[in-house]
Amino acid sequence: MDFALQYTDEQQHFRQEVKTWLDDNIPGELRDGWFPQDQDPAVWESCLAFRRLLGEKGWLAPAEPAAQGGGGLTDAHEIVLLEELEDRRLRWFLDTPSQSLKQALLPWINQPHTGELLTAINTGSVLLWYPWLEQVKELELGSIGIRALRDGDDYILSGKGLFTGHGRRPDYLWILALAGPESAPEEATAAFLVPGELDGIAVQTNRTLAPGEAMAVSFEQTRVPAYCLLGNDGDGWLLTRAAFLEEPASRLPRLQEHDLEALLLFAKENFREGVPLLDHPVLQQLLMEAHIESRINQLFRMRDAWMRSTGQDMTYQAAQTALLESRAARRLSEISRDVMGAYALLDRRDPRAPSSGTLELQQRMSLVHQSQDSGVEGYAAAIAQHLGMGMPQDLSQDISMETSPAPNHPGGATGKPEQADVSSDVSSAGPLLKK
Amino acid sequence: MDFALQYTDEQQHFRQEVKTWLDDNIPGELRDGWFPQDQDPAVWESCLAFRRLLGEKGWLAPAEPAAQGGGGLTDAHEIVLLEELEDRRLRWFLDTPSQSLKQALLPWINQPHTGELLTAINTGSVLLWYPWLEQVKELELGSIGIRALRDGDDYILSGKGLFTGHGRRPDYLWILALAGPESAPEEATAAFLVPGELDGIAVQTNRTLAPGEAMAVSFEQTRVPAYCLLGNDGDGWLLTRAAFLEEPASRLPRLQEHDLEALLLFAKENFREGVPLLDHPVLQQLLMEAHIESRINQLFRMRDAWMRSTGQDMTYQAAQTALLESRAARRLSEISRDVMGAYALLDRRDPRAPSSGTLELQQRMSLVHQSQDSGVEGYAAAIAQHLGMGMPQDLSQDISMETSPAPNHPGGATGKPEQADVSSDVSSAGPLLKK
Amino acid sequence: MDLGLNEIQTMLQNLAREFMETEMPTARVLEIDDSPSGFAVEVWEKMSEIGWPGMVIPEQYGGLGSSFTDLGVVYEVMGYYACSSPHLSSAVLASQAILEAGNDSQKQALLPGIASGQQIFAFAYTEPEYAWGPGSVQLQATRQNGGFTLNGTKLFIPDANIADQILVVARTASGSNPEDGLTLFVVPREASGVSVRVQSGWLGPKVCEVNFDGVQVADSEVVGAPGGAWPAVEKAFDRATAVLSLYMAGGTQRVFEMARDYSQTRIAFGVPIGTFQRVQDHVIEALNQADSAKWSAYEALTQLDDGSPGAAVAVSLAKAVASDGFALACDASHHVHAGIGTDLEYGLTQFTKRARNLQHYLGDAIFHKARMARLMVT
Amino acid sequence: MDLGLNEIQTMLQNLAREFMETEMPTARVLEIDDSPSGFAVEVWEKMSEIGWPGMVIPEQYGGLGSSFTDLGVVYEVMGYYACSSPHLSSAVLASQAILEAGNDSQKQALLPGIASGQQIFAFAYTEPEYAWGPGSVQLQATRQNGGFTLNGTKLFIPDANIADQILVVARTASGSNPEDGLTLFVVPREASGVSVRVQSGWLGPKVCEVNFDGVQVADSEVVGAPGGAWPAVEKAFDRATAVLSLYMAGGTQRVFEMARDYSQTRIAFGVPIGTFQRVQDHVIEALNQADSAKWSAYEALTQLDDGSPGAAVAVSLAKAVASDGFALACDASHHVHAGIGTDLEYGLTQFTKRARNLQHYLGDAIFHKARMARLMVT
Repeated sequence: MDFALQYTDEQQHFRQEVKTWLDDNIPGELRDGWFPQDQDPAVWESCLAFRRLLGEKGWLAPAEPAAQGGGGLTDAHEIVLLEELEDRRLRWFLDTPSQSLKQALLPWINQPHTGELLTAINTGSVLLWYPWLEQVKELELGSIGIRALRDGDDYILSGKGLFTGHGRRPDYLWILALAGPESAPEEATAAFLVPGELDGIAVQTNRTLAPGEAMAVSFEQTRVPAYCLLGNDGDGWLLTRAAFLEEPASRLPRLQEHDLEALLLFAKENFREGVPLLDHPVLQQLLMEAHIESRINQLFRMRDAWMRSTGQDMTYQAAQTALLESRAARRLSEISRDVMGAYALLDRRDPRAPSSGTLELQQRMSLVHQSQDSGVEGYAAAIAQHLGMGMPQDLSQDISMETSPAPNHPGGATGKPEQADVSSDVSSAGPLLKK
Repeated sequence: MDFALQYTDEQQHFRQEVKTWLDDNIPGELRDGWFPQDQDPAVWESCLAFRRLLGEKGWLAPAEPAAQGGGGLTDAHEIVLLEELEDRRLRWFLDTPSQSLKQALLPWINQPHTGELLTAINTGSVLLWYPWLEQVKELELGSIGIRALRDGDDYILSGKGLFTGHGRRPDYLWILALAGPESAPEEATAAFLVPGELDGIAVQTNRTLAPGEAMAVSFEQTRVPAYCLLGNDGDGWLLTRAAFLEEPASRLPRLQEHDLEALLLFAKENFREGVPLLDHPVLQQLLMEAHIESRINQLFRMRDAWMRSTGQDMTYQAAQTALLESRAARRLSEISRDVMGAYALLDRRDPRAPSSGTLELQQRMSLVHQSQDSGVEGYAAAIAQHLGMGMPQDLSQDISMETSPAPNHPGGATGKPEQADVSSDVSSAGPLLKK
Repeated sequence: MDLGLNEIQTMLQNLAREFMETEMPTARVLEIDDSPSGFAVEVWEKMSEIGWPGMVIPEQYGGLGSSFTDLGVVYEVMGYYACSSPHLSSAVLASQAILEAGNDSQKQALLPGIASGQQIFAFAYTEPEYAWGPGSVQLQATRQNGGFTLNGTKLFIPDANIADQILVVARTASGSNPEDGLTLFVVPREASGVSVRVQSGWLGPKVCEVNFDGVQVADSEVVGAPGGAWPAVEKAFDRATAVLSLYMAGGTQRVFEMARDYSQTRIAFGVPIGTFQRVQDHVIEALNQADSAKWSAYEALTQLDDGSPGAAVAVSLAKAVASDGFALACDASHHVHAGIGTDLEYGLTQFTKRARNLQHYLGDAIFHKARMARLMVT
Repeated sequence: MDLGLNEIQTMLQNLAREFMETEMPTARVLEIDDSPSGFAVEVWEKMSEIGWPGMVIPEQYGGLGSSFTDLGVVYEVMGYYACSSPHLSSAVLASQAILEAGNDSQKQALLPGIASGQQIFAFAYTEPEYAWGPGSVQLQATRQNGGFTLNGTKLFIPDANIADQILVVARTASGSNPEDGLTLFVVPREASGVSVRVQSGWLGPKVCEVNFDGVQVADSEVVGAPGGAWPAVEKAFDRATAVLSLYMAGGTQRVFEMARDYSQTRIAFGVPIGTFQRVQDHVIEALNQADSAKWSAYEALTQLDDGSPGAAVAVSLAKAVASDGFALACDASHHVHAGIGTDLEYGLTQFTKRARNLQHYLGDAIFHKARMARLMVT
């Protein structure tokens, strides 16, 4: 056994190249790390600019072919890039599920419009927003707030939905809409890729714990040309879901090591009654607990990577890793408060905020991410399913419990799949789709 | 508001009487407290003798009329008796659910056989065993291991079941048996009250974490006269359940204050690196946590008593109290191990066992009692039901979620109810019974 | 034993509920939190009209002379509505410290203003080395010019930005016992050398950094004997902590109710999500925390009212329960609500941020458990 | 990075599984636990035949010179079957302490007997003031008659009742640093003045009280330099703790599997109870603890094998995880099993009592977290 990450000389060489490039190109405002959840219009402009620079290098889509605007990097090189961005607390630039969404777009890559768009997304020249996760995890027709009515060759969209993505206004929106009001759920939806500047689209000021996470967008009689429809009428949920078929722990888990480091640093540098907090026996126990959870998360990620790289069957593991990361984040937020007291709540705007307020952000984000593991469906349900402890028969017919692994890029990065292939691939993915 | 328990002069006078009597009559082996779970044949003989003495005083059934072998005490006096027994760690003499079972017997009190039996139970001259709780909480025909076949006027019992009760061999067994193999669940069972000395009844050596808690009894072609049948064929589960209709937190909750006191005493008297364990900051936190949970339990019991005594509607409260007591017991067992280390596992036979091994017993008993709050049904399910968060429709039809409060002694301690009254009372108790 | 409210308390509870229902709808709470001052002056004036600032001030000083349990009834309702006000700072912490430490002329001079709500006091205790033990007070007050000069920083001080006066706990002497040498000073917020900055964060009600740069205080503004303030401060802390615990219990009850109600109405897969056991467990967690906080806080209040020797332990127990419980209940409620719960306008987050802020205020669970152990052994 | 077993380890694992499947069925574990000695001599002889007692003893002293990871593979399987043996006491703790502290003639004299399984050593460290830091060793060894005299009590000592020799950690000097002054003595169990009593409790494998009443030990029976034993003891502890953690991980895996299997087969209300979310959560808790314990223990073992400077932290991390995790997983598994789980013959309780006993052995989670903090800061 060997738990060490070993890098090849080539990787280390590439690391140097990445370091140099990042040092040269990261704007000043982002040098201490920054998160889109701390939205600030001025800084966001810098982000967009840096995002375009990343895109030009192909580093927004590091592992995709250069011909499609990607970086053409191997997985080994991609890891180095991710690590370096993570070190600078900027990995979120590559964190959006647009990776997965692009997979869903791939079947249409031969359509000129889609192919161009994919390249544009990869290179960062357009911003794509997509439906807020909660909505697409469960098919809840009642929770889809947007309706699409056919009107000649066009569709008319109206209603309101939650979206996620970077920036303050998208170039394109991936929209999941109700198309056939009275038909069966799996035939009732349509997916669209719609330019953000169409008439009747309004991004509403969103007021949530994590401003960059979920944006409300309203559609008022927005006329959408038919070519914006993805696939066929009725494929909407299937396609949208396909974009999320990856196991909950994606290739890019949210690492918390930095938050833990900031907390440990605070505990070393701050005192209570003359003693560093880290030497306070009770706080010490809590800090070590946080350290242990962080290390377990790392070990589980290693295990998952090792299983994937050696072609072993992943069953419950990815969901387990995600579950423990979510819980560890919540626990870290508790421990931060125990150790730091009120300091844990100071945000980056306060001059006395430790580590630029990163732990205040962690307070909010751990709550936001926790919502992805609801009591209704979530990581625990996925694990139970993998362990053979599914829902009672009569409920499981109504509940989609996704168990199939993500289909790899349909057709892969080089192939050009027939659309029919992909559809059959996708439709075999879950019990709900078969119903 | 007033959280103090105030005693009347009369109560305090009675307390003195109880103290004196107990000091005079408790056998030497029981003076440090003793639990039937630590079975030891020799000590058990002393217990039986003391039990008979209590019975002669009417104190095994303190609140029941003297004419039926009870003590004829008021509730206020009963509390004093319970407190004094608890102080001597002997309250378990009054802890068996035979109180509830007696309620189920009451409808038959006019039948000479049953009336005598009730008095005999009250006075401690007979020992009654009853079905192990898990079996009667859920109607699981598959889990009923005893069959009753009609044979002329008699029944023939065969199979094996788990029972609970005091002692090593019962005078009578309350038996729940499958009577009509193919009929609907609620008609398939019969209840019997059977003398323990009948042919073919064998008490098997039981090997569980809590030896006195569940005893396996086998029946080999045991011939039972028809008069042993309680109620009618098919009433078995209904009657047995009626004996358990009380809310999970009975009037006699298991108090853990003594275990906590033993733990705090250990923490004061034992040292690590020259410092009492109680002053070790980490252990101190844990001990205070245990203290807090114990106090919350007391407050909840007070609340429940106050609500009952003022005639308020109890909804989720009793189940909540029971849930928190069960959790606090498990947590106390964890904290005991953290504070005492290996000492927490020494039983009363070891000369180095702190507090006569009471905390080792607590380790085992907390696990045993936890089983009464299974993931399938238990206190949490009862609370959820009371909060209006029941099971999905399709499951709730199959699952009995008991919500009605316990019917008070049908007819009360003085009245002599018609059997028909009681049956209708019982059958209105739960949805399952109505099905 | 009688755990019911008496007639006066029932009236107080009804009045408080009506008041809050009118004055503190969710949108208003958000609006106040978002305002630069975090202070709703008109709400404070209405509170003052009905006498709340004077509740635990004796009648001879212009107050109502209510019991702490009476005040707790009001605080439970305030917590249920996430009401922000300078009541705790001014009408409890400051009033009780002055009541315990001040001489009669100081009480006559200061308490009626507090009781009427006309004068608002902040209570400045914590410092950059954030902690609640007496040893954490290091702000120096040195004898100078026939009075004292204050130099140093107070941090995380509620209501300092809107207070008329700041009651400052400062150190006039250092010795082996950190409880000795603490002194109470009344300092006008507008005094020369005082600067107040509202801190930024996920804090709910505003807290402030207060800097004292050579602030001159006359001897007459020293409340009680120099160096001997700790017993009065500790008494004020106990009383404030007990009512605060009930405020937190009220908030906990609210987030429980929100979770329960949402679980009954939100449909997933054709059934209310409350039928899922994992959802139930989150709701039950919130309920258990709410009831635990409520009863332990009321017990502490009755012990304070009775002058029971166990009151301090009961207070620390109540705050330990409320500190952890309110935050846990909020987490549980967020779990039930998922995405919608993170929407600021939905109304859950104002409780969450209060829970996390108040978790530490007047000492967190670790602090109070250690205090309990100390008090129980001695 | 490669988290797979190598060829030898796979062979070891298969062999261990076959061995345990044959020798350690549930009924046999119960029988051994219930026997007065708690020792299955014929199982030990078979273990010895296949060389397990000598695994981490160098070949030059009659052992196999396997890696600690290799041994961990075997321990994981032993834990899965709740196998009791004096292996940890004799073949790890004693062998490694002698290997680190002893001179060559002592190693030549003692290790081959341990490696062959012919000589069984107990390792006597803890005392009535039960703790695992060096300061807790207070048993006095005083210079006398050209040797040492031991007086005092060791408590909770596994295998002392069946050992041939007891390796005793005693104090020959007291100073400001508790690590100084500790000395290792080899004492035959039958030596004059030694008395051994098997303790009574819910303990699983037997532990003993060992009394030393004026026991004479010759200088030749002192292992290593008098007063300087701590570094060797600490190394032996780290190695034993790492393999013990994997034993506990194996047990955790077993109680998870029992819970999972039971939840799939036990029917309530017409469905397997595993379809209930509360039951699922208990099973998942056990699974998470099993995987956490396993991977953290294997990481610690590889670090020990590599001589990594972070090994001690990794070992303490692994034991902290295993200590709490095994006990939690047992509680969770009991929750799933309800009544049947408390039946001794069902097979769950032997894991539960081992979990609770081993939770403390070689230090509990509190001890190891404090140790981690100490090691990480320096």
